[in-house]
Amino acid sequence: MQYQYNEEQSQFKDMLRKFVQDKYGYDCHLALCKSEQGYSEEHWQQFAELGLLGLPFSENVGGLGVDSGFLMAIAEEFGRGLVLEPYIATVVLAGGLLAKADNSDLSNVLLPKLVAGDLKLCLAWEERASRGNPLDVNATATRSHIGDNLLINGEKCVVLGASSADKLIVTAVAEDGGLNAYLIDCDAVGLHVQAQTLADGQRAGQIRFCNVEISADAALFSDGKAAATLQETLHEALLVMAADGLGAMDQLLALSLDYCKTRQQFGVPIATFQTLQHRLSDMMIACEKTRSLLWAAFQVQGSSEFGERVAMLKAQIGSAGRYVGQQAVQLHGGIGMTEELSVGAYFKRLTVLDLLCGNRDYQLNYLAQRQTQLTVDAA
Amino acid sequence: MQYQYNEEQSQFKDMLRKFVQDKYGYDCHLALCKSEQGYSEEHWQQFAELGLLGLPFSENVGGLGVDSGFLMAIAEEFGRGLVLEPYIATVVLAGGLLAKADNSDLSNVLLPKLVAGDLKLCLAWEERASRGNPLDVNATATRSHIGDNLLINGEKCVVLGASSADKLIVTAVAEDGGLNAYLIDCDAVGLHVQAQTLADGQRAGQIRFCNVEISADAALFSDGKAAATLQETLHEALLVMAADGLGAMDQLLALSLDYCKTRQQFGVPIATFQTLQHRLSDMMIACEKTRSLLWAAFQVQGSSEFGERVAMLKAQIGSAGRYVGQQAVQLHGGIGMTEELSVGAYFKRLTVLDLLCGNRDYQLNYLAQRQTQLTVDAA
Amino acid sequence: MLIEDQHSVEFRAEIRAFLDVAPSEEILEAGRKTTSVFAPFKETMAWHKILFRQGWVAPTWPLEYGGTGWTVEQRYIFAEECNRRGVPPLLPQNLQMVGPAVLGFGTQEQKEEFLPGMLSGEDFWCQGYSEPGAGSDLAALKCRADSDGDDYILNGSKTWTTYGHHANKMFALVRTSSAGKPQAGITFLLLDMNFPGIEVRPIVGLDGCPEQCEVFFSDVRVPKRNRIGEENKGWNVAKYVLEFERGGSSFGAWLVPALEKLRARSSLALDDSGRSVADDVHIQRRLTELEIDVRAVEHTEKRVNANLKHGENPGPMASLLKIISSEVMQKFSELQLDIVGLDALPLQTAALAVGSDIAGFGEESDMLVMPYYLNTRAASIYAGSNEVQRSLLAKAILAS
Amino acid sequence: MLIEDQHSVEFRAEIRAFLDVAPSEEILEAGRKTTSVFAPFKETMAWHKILFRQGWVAPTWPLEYGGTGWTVEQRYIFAEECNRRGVPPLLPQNLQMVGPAVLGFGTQEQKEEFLPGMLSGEDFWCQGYSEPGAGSDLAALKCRADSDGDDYILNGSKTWTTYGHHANKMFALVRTSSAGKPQAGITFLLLDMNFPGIEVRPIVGLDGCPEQCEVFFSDVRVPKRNRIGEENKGWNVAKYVLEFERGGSSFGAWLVPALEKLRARSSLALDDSGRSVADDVHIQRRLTELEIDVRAVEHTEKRVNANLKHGENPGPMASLLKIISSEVMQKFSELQLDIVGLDALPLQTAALAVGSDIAGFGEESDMLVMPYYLNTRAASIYAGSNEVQRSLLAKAILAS
Repeated sequence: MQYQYNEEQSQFKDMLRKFVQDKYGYDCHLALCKSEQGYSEEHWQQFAELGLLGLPFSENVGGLGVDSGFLMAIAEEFGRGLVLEPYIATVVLAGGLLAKADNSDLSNVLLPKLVAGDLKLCLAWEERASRGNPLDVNATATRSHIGDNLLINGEKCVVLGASSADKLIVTAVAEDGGLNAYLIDCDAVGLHVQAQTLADGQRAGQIRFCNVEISADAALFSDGKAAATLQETLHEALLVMAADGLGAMDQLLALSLDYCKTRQQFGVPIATFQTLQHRLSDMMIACEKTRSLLWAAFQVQGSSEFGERVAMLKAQIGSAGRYVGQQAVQLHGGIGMTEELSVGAYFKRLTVLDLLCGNRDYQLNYLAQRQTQLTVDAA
Repeated sequence: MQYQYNEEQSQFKDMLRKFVQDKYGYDCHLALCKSEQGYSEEHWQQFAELGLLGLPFSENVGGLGVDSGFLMAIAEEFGRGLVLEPYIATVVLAGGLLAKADNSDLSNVLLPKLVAGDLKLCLAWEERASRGNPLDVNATATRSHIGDNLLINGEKCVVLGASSADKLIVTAVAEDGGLNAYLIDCDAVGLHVQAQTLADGQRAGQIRFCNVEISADAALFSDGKAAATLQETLHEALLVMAADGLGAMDQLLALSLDYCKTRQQFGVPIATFQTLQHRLSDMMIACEKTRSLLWAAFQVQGSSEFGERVAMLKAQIGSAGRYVGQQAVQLHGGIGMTEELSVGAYFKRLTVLDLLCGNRDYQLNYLAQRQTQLTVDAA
Repeated sequence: MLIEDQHSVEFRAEIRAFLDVAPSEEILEAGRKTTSVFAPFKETMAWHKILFRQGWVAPTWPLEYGGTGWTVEQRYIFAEECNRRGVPPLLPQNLQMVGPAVLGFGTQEQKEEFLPGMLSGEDFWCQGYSEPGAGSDLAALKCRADSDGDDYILNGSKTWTTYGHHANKMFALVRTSSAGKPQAGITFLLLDMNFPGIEVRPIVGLDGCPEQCEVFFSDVRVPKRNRIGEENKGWNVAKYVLEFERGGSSFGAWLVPALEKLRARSSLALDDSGRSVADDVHIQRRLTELEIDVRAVEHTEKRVNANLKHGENPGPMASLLKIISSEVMQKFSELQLDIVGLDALPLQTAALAVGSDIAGFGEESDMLVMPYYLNTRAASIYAGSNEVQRSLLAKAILAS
Repeated sequence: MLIEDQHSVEFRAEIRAFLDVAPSEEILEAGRKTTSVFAPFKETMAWHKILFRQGWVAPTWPLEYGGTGWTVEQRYIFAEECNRRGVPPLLPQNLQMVGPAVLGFGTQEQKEEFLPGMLSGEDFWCQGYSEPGAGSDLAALKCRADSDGDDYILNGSKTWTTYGHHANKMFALVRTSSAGKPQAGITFLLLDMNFPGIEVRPIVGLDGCPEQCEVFFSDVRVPKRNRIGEENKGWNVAKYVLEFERGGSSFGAWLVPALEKLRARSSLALDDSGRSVADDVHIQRRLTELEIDVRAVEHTEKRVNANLKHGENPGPMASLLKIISSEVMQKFSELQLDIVGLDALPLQTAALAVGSDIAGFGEESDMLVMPYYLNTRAASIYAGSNEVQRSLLAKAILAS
């Protein structure tokens, strides 16, 4: 059972840490937060050069075909470095679903571009009413008057990477009642993207589809396995997002330890106060429990237990990330409440992560329902 | 708005505290716990002499007809002194319901005896499946073959004071589907009481009714208001029980403060450790929040808000009592885990209180349902 | 409110009638767009002036200096009605911080010079207490005032000065001596923000807005007649101010209607099917648990207020109230975040400005949720961190 | 267990086959009636002896002294299967406390004299560490051993000696010098409980049962050849023992099946209508939350075990595991109490004795719930209180 990065993954991770440290100071993060685009195209091209954009994809589309451990390693370092580029949106979410699609005409054309850094995608799946459930979809794909064309209608919210994407994949209910996913150009008629800057600086978009007309071969799936594949893709993405969160948590703990050792109050470093010592211990415990559940989920990727362990992991990162974020701010006092230090930026990143892709509440309900299902199955 | 005992109540409370301190050492508590009967008949007679048994009842049955503030005062001191006599079972629960019954033939005969200390009662309402809800009753009262007689069938669990009671009041569903309550002699044929010693030393009983035959005039209610009156009686009892719990919590805090000031570890009193200081503060906060909710409930007794505030109070005493009890044991360390100190006895009293008469879960559900009802009513 | 006497009923009606008409649309917008304990400056000061003209601006002040003569219960009713109407809470600096200092320790001349402007809102006073190296540990402050004839010469800096960039006056604790205990050499001074040598630098908070400031002093000349109380005895003045407001808190008056609004928000339809977040029993449960905490704060506050009348000193209960109200506020902000969910994620600073014509995503009230959550983390830090309060509380109960 | 290799599958089958037949009814009853970390004495020692005969009693010991030579994973599998079968956990004193001390610091003679009895279960060793004034602060111990020729003369007392009233041997830390640092003058001694001058007094716990003891020494003569390690160096022996077991913990192997049983209990019908506690979504939610904590313990343990193999030292992770396992155990005991509800209230000490013919109320397993809840409060007190563990953890991470 693998419980830590293997040698190859570790080397890769160390390389990335150095890369992020070199390219990404907190100043750089702040500047990108406030920029029009919200990320750096130059960084994106460097990702392509480093091969980061092709990691999970097969070699025939220009990828490296390595396992999720490498994606976790990237995400940990991106979380630790407050990286803002839409990596997870493009590579893990949209790219991940595309790579599993039946429609190889699309994936064989698009993935090489994605890997080369010439194409950005996003995945529009979440709706206000879905509250984290990817299968609870109101958007529709109905037959248009013209040939086999389809009309997409509906609304998707907080679509990560929407403002930078060239094309998007949207989930919608087809006329037969089954879920499917469709590829659409972001400049299609009837498609309205309102760009959003999330609290942590990440860019997203609110997308409205008003009779967006697409051809039938824009459908990613043909045999009704869209739902399962979407679910699987999201589970993989959650694994990677959790690694991002863990990187942020680790860094918050490190910053807090440093601050407590140097900050003086009442004539002594605040690290000498027992209450704060125990708080730091609890922050470390929160990090370590999360790390254990991260590896526990990684181990069973591809098996029937994966969804359950990912849900546990996401619920854990929701509460642990909230705890570590809040306590890091508290330990830093007033200065932790400002833009002057990076502490607040990590806190906000963890806050956003908690609410994205099914918050703690959703994951706990998902787990309880699975348990009930197990009981029914057993009876 | 009354937020503390008034002068008369305070004097009464001081008198009781002295009485309990004189009569009830921890040794006495332990001895009674281990005795056959589980309480002292001599104490009971002293209660009668002090007028404690008649406090809430009207003067025409020999009572004093004073308000619940006096019952709260008694209970606080009984909680603080670990008193084991079945006061709440007899006076507040069974006596309280009897005093509100339609059947004045019964109450006029029985209450004077109760006040004089010559009669002990208990109220058998709780069933395993009811999980705290007094209106969720499986026991039945059906017509017998003989005259207007009734047959009682069913099972009641953890009936406080069952083993000391001369008569009991049982709640059961009548043939018309309505709830009623019936008075039964404890030595009736078909009635099986299995005496129980609860974890805190209190006595109770598991009662099985197998075709227990009673006459129709043993019914306490005639006009269908049994359910509301039962609910009201339980709410009043919960107010008093919460005061008992608060007395225990206050005493646990006092014991913990004393212990932390005197106990030495690592060469200093453990009260100098910041973590323990903050723990003590949190225990105090738990006590004070409970006290505020106690008075908030007391103020609205008799109004439509009473049930809601009592439910809040019981939920609060469930969690606060658990917290204070657990932390008091933790602060005392190993010795807190033994019979040698009274700390564990208070901890157990609070543990039992939490589970009796609707635990925290039940109260929170009750509150949520009331809220939903309010929303429906408003719409 | 259950069994309110006739006098209270009439008082409440009078307040309500006034509140129905007095605040402008902008003032109400500022009330809605309050994302921390400090409401938007301009509109809040406009409201301050309206209340001043009504004679209701300073319920806690002595009647002869512009107070209202209301009982503690009436003050609570006033606070309840203000919260229900949604007017912005007044900024506490003039009326609850510097005012009491001048009332308690000022000379007759100082009272005449400074109180009218505080009361009317002509002046806005900011606080100069904390320094980069002296937050929860105020006694460690270093900002120095050297005697020079009739003046002090001020050098150093202050931080966490709320709305320093809006203020025309400042009250500050400065070091006039380093002899004796750290608290002993501190003096309480009043400053004009336009004294030469003062520089203000706003600090951007987690929500992207400047609310706090750093204030730098280089050879700022302050007349000695601006000193409140004796030289080196400023600590006593600051302590007095802290105690002044004790027992008059009305945080529950804010929390109870806020919880009602949150319940209403949770019942909004998510889509055409009419589903709402309130259908989720776990959200219901958290609302119920929060309500118990809210009621505990409300009734603890009322209990302390009621018992104060009987001549008791709140003592450690002041620390207790600080802890439980800040923590319930934080719990509230978290539940609000979870209920609003994704709609809370975009940070919409521009749309949140009072009078902004920028349309935001979603409901206006949803835009407030994230800034409020972020800003509310400060509640356990400012005014004596909750760690400091817990230590004070422990000290008090261990001593008794 | 998901992707278990063939070797592990065969190993598991072998263990299971043995466990199917080896334990007697009484032993299994004792396993069921275990209400703390210490299982009923008599039956547990009987099981100890059966495992000894099988050669499996001491998986953590070196092969040449009676160990099994199993890998860490195999030990975990063994623990899992023992928990699933419900045999009582072995008492740790012989095998995990005194055994390692003798293995690590004993002379050849001492090993030959003492190890066989520990291993076989002929002897039961109790621990004499804590004293009334020295609990979490062991260095403060006062129980004195004065040199007298070939003997020490022992005076003082020990407390929290688990099953002292059942033991025929004791290992103790005693003070042989008061010079230098408090830890410096401590010596590790082996005693016979029938040495003249030893008196044992059982202490009644919250569940009404005696599990711990006080032990008093008056002029007890202990031969110096019973000393383990050097005089005044007993602290090193004790520390070595603490570290011995690190990284081999298998608490998750107990928790996972316990949680399964609790789920099953929550699904039992409450009445004829078939309703069960598990219908309550809030109970479901708590079970789910508990499972996450349980899995976090399980995988943290496995992670530490796996990484130990790679040559890492668990370091602060030992403290972390102590904290999270004791806290999840306490959380488990609370949820169990809330699920069983009223049926848990009667304390049925007599019915709980192994082999008792007293019928209790309700299901046997329900009777265990209250004693287990009460006894489990000790988990955050013993073996270094959780406060001490949190301080150790902080020290480690602040130093790094």
